[in-house]
Amino acid sequence: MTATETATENAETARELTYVGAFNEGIKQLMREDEDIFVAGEDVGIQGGVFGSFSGLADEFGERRAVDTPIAEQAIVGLGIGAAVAGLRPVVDLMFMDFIMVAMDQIANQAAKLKYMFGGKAELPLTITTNGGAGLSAAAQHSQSLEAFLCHVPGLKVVMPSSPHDLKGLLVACVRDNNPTILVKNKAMLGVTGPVPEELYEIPLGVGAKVREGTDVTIVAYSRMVSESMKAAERLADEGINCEIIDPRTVQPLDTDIIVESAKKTNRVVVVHEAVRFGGLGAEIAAQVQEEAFDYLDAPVARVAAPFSPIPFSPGLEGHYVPNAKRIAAGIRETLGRPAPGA
Amino acid sequence: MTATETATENAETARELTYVGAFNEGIKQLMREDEDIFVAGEDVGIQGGVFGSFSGLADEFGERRAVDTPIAEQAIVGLGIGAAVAGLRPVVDLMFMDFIMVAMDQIANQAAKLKYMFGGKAELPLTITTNGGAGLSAAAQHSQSLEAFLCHVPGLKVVMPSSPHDLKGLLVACVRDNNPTILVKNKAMLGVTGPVPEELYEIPLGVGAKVREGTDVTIVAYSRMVSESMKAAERLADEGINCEIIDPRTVQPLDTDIIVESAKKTNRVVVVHEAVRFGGLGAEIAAQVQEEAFDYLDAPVARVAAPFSPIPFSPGLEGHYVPNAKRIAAGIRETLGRPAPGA
Amino acid sequence: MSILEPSVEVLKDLHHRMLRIRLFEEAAGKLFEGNKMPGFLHLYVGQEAVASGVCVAMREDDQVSSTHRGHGHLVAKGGNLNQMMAELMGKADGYCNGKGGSMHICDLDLNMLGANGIVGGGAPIAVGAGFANKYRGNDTVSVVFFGDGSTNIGAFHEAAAMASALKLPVLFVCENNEYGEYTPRHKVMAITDVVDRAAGYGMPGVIVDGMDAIAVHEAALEGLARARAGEGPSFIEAKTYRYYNHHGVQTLGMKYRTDEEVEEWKKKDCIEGFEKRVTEAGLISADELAAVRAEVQAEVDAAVEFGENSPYPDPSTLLTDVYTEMV
Amino acid sequence: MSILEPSVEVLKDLHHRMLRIRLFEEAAGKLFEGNKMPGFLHLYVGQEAVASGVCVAMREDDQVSSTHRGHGHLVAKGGNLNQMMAELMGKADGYCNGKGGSMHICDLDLNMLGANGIVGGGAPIAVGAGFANKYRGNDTVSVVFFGDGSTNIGAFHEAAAMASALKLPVLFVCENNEYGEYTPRHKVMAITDVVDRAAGYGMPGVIVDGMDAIAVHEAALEGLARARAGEGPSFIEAKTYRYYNHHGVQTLGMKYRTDEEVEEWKKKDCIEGFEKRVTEAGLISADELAAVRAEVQAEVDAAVEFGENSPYPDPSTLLTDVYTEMV
Ligand SMILES: Cc1ncc(C[n+]2csc(CCOP(=O)(O)OP(=O)(O)O)c2C)c(N)n1
Ligand SMILES: Cc1ncc(C[n+]2csc(CCOP(=O)(O)OP(=O)(O)O)c2C)c(N)n1
Ligand SMILES: [Mg+2]
Ligand SMILES: [Mg+2]
Repeated sequence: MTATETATENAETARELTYVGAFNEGIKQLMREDEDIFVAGEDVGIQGGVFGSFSGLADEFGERRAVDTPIAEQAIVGLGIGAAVAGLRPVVDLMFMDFIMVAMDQIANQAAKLKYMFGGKAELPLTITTNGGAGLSAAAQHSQSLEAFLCHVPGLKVVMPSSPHDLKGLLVACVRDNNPTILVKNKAMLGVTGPVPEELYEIPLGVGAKVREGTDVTIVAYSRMVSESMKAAERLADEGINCEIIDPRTVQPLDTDIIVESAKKTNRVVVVHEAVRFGGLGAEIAAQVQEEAFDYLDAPVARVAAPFSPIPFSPGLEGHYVPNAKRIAAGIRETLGRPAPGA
Repeated sequence: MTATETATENAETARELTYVGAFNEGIKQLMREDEDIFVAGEDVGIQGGVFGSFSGLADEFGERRAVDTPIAEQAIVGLGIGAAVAGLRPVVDLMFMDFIMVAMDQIANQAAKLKYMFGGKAELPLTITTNGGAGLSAAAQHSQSLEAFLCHVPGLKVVMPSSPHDLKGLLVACVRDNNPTILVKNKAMLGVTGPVPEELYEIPLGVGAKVREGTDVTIVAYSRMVSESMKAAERLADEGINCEIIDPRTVQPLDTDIIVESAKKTNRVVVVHEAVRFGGLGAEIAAQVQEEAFDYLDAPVARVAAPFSPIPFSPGLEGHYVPNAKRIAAGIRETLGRPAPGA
Repeated sequence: MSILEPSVEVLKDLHHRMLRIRLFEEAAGKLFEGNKMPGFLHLYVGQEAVASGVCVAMREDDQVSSTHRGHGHLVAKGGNLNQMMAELMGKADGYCNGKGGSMHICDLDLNMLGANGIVGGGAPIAVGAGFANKYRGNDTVSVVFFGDGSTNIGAFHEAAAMASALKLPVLFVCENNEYGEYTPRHKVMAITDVVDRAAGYGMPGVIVDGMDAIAVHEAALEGLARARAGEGPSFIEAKTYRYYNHHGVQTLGMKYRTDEEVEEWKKKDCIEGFEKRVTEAGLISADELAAVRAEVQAEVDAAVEFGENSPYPDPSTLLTDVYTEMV
Repeated sequence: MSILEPSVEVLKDLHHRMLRIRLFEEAAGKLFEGNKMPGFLHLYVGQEAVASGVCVAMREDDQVSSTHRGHGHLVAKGGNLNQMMAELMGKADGYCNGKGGSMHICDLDLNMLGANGIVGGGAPIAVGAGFANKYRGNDTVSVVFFGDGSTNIGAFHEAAAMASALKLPVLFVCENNEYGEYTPRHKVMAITDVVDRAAGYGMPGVIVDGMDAIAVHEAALEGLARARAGEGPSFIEAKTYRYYNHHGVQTLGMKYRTDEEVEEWKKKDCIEGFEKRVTEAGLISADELAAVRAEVQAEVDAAVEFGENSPYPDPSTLLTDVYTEMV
């Protein structure tokens, strides 16, 4: 499966698109294909979304299908739930991931649980899109990575794409899925470019990808931390350290198999994420890896993540807050017991 | 420190009180001591709270200090934040822990972050009280254990007492603390009795307790799972398995030291909680234990927790959902590689 | 409003639905007292005229969203009493196979989109259903029932404001029973009539006697017609009362309300009053009313038996229904 | 309302505060354009009469809660421009030592309880401050500023409903600038006057010309007096306009509003209009106004210099201020 998808990057139709452009192309193609799909949220109509994600939708599909809503995140998610139960396939947008806090009841108590509480009778083909991640000096209420909240809620699927290619393919899978899914774009990646095939293609939810083959240590990273890990791996290659990188892509359900398989091969694992370390997804991955590959591990599963504080505004501080290639490399050296170069 | 507190259980003034009675006594004594303390929430005034936690407060302190609010959890928490910033010491109540979802923005984006965002200038002596846990056929929206959400938010302190004695002592610590604290009672324990000293005493936040001394395995459990673990330990004692039980009591900050110390002694750890396993606090504890005691572990850190589904209503299902002594014992046997008795 | 306006057929329908709710709820209360009903039980008794009046005015394809006090709404929408009773008892043959219980009871085939354990939680969902109706260009209406207390919570407000801004076919039905749990409305609301909130949403609003099914029916017809005509949402405040305690089956002797108040409201009982009016007007005979009562009682008795005989769900179902499998 | 009512002293105060906001904001906008101001910048320019009118009417001990568009409120409450400018630049000498930035700027000593990055997020906090005032039995009032768009969100509603139910000394000041980000009010609100929501909370409400500081001042005095007298909250809707884009410094050529509309509003500019009135009425001389402007400009220039010279916070402060240490 991984093979097929990776192949799509080299598809004949692939062109360079930005991350946000890949999203925009995907949502348009989906809407052309299925009349039941609409988007709703703050400024997603005429404005096309504050990040341009929904650019051109109102023009092409009309305001009936690209709906500007009041500032009311609970009602925005509820709009999606009710419309989904009534048979549509809604895509509702929460401008910043931090705002899931405002809509948490509708997301976690309603959308996630309806099907189960109803004895299986409801279908909820709802997609929530949002934008997470730090690095833009957007401070404590506009920069968070809150996937740990969402992953802990049975009934949700949570997706955090690390490239334009994956973003489009995972968006398609989310929208076509008959469960509530949450797709988290990374704000600091919106302008990042990469090859994206023209046609609609789907990357299955719950299937991770090996994005770098290696032997000495497994890095598990998702969203923007994949490219930072790639940089770290390149740096470390010069030091003779050969990193394998696994991108789970979907963080709920989590592709534990691909992680554990890699762990059994490299015997060392470092999990990287932007979220706060305590209680982050890295904890779950560490717990699972030591459960499943205990006898293979030569060192504790390590975590490179944000420290225990809200996200500071000043670039002078934020740069020290968000994990980057340098800190990832340091974490790997430590896990391998290697000295820093020049040390 | 642990010694001193345990001693209080044997204090001369100790009487048997219920869990909810211990809370009620504590809050009354605190309010007598400090004019700046008030309680606010739904039905906490005349009615004394739906579980009796605030019983008698309106009579003794008047409705000025035992305030019935509209059904408006965001405003209830906000009331606490604003009053705290203005110098009072509020105790605000959210009837069920599930309702933190409705107030998550005020809890996690406002209360938790204000001090940091303001460069340290705010003081937030705010206590949020709530009731979590399953076992009462209260179904998916009235039974959750959501401490993993709260623990992941820098700025909050989160407390989950396992006995009447601890509840009173931790309540006192929460209310006297100058940070936002969240005290989670367990609904299924409200009528459980235990020795509680008459006087006001404080159990420091962030300090765990060894509630059973043992040698073969460390059980880490909190809230109602402590008593279930005790039962499991007694059962296992008959099988020659000697369990040590650590109750962190405060789950944020977490007393990692006491856990790791015990792990280094017993070499095996089983974490028990009512919350869903994936992304629960057990993951964090497992991750930390393998980080800090890697070379001491003879088996992976195991987790006994709720499975990955919403909480079912029917007692016929809920009994299989919530961890209990039997499942804890099974988890321990597995970690020790011991057969079930009679197997 | 003249009693002669609704047809006899409609009157019989109103009566039948009210009775089905009343007798179902009384039976559920007994089972609860006998410890045969786990969890919380929020009885609807007293308020039957509201659900019945509205649901008789509705079409089958119109949706309902409800609250923690949701049995009445499902019965009024035509709910199957067997499946309801079994669900309240946590049995396998219940509407939700025992997974939901009283607070999550639903029948999507009847377009009853569920009770809800979160105060205000159902309102945004109702707005979504209304959105789907408008999107499809059909003239189906989504109806949301909610309590007086729930109008203080954010989700309700967002839903009402959004429904109105987007001009959706939604009918907001407030059941003002003067209490939210154990707290009287006047302590937690600075207004007397909840309908005063409608103007702030740009919706027309009306107060009706919630103990009078005919009055409720008429108001509902108007609101539904307006929504069907594409004129957007409207708001009905039905003044009503719950006879039992917020939760469980106590009626009298409570701290938060006087026994006299309860007795006063009972004098306006929606079923008694209704029966008196229709017999006095010679529209339905006392014999016929009695026959209906007997028939409904038999249906309820059968439902109790059905529920008692139904098994508890098999533990193997614990982890099903969390997700829809994608094939 | 006659221009003669407020004293010359008050008029000077209004003018001074408006100018301080305007010149501060214009300078911040320039720094933003020059990439010297990280993050988001929501300029208040155009709306100065609202913050100034209200804050001149307030006492020092009265509290303010604000929004993402919060600089104006802090300046009007007497904020120190040096610390403000340094904060917006993310510098160590800023109000929040660089940790908060534009969206979290505050001065607790001035009882300015903070801007807020979450729409509606400040309203419940303001209610809490109002509660504390009443609890203490003093006659301090808590004032909350919020936008038209924010009145659609749950937190705002809960706060307004609670303040009124508990009869708290709170003044709700809505700055209706007709847009929430890039969406005009009429698309997301079925009412024209936001104040129509006040009745639903049981609060008196009034509309004022938000480009007229004197009118705002008068309305604020009334609302504050009512709150001080223990009569509960009230609601002011100030009709106003923001000159710049929702975020950043673009003014014209936007999709969501016409250039003509912007120009129309600029004709009603609160400072120009004010200066014209007071000079024409002979209350303050043109020379004096010019002197004040020069003085404020110097203060702002010094603030820019202060900000530029301030160092970035030391990385060692990254993990401080998360908790208050208990000793
Ligand atoms: C968000 C939330 N807060 C509180 C509760 C607890 N609760 C259940 S019903 C209720 C009272 C609701 O009052 P009202 O809306 O008037 O409905 P009624 O019970 O009178 O039918 C409360 C507070 C809840 N279920 N959800
Ligand atoms: C909960 C939440 N939703 C959305 C946003 C994004 N946002 C920031 S300002 C704004 C518009 C606010 O409009 P209004 O209240 O009228 O204030 P104005 O910007 O016009 O001053 C929005 C949608 C946010 N910060 N918080
Ligand atoms: Mg009520
Ligand atoms: Mg606005």
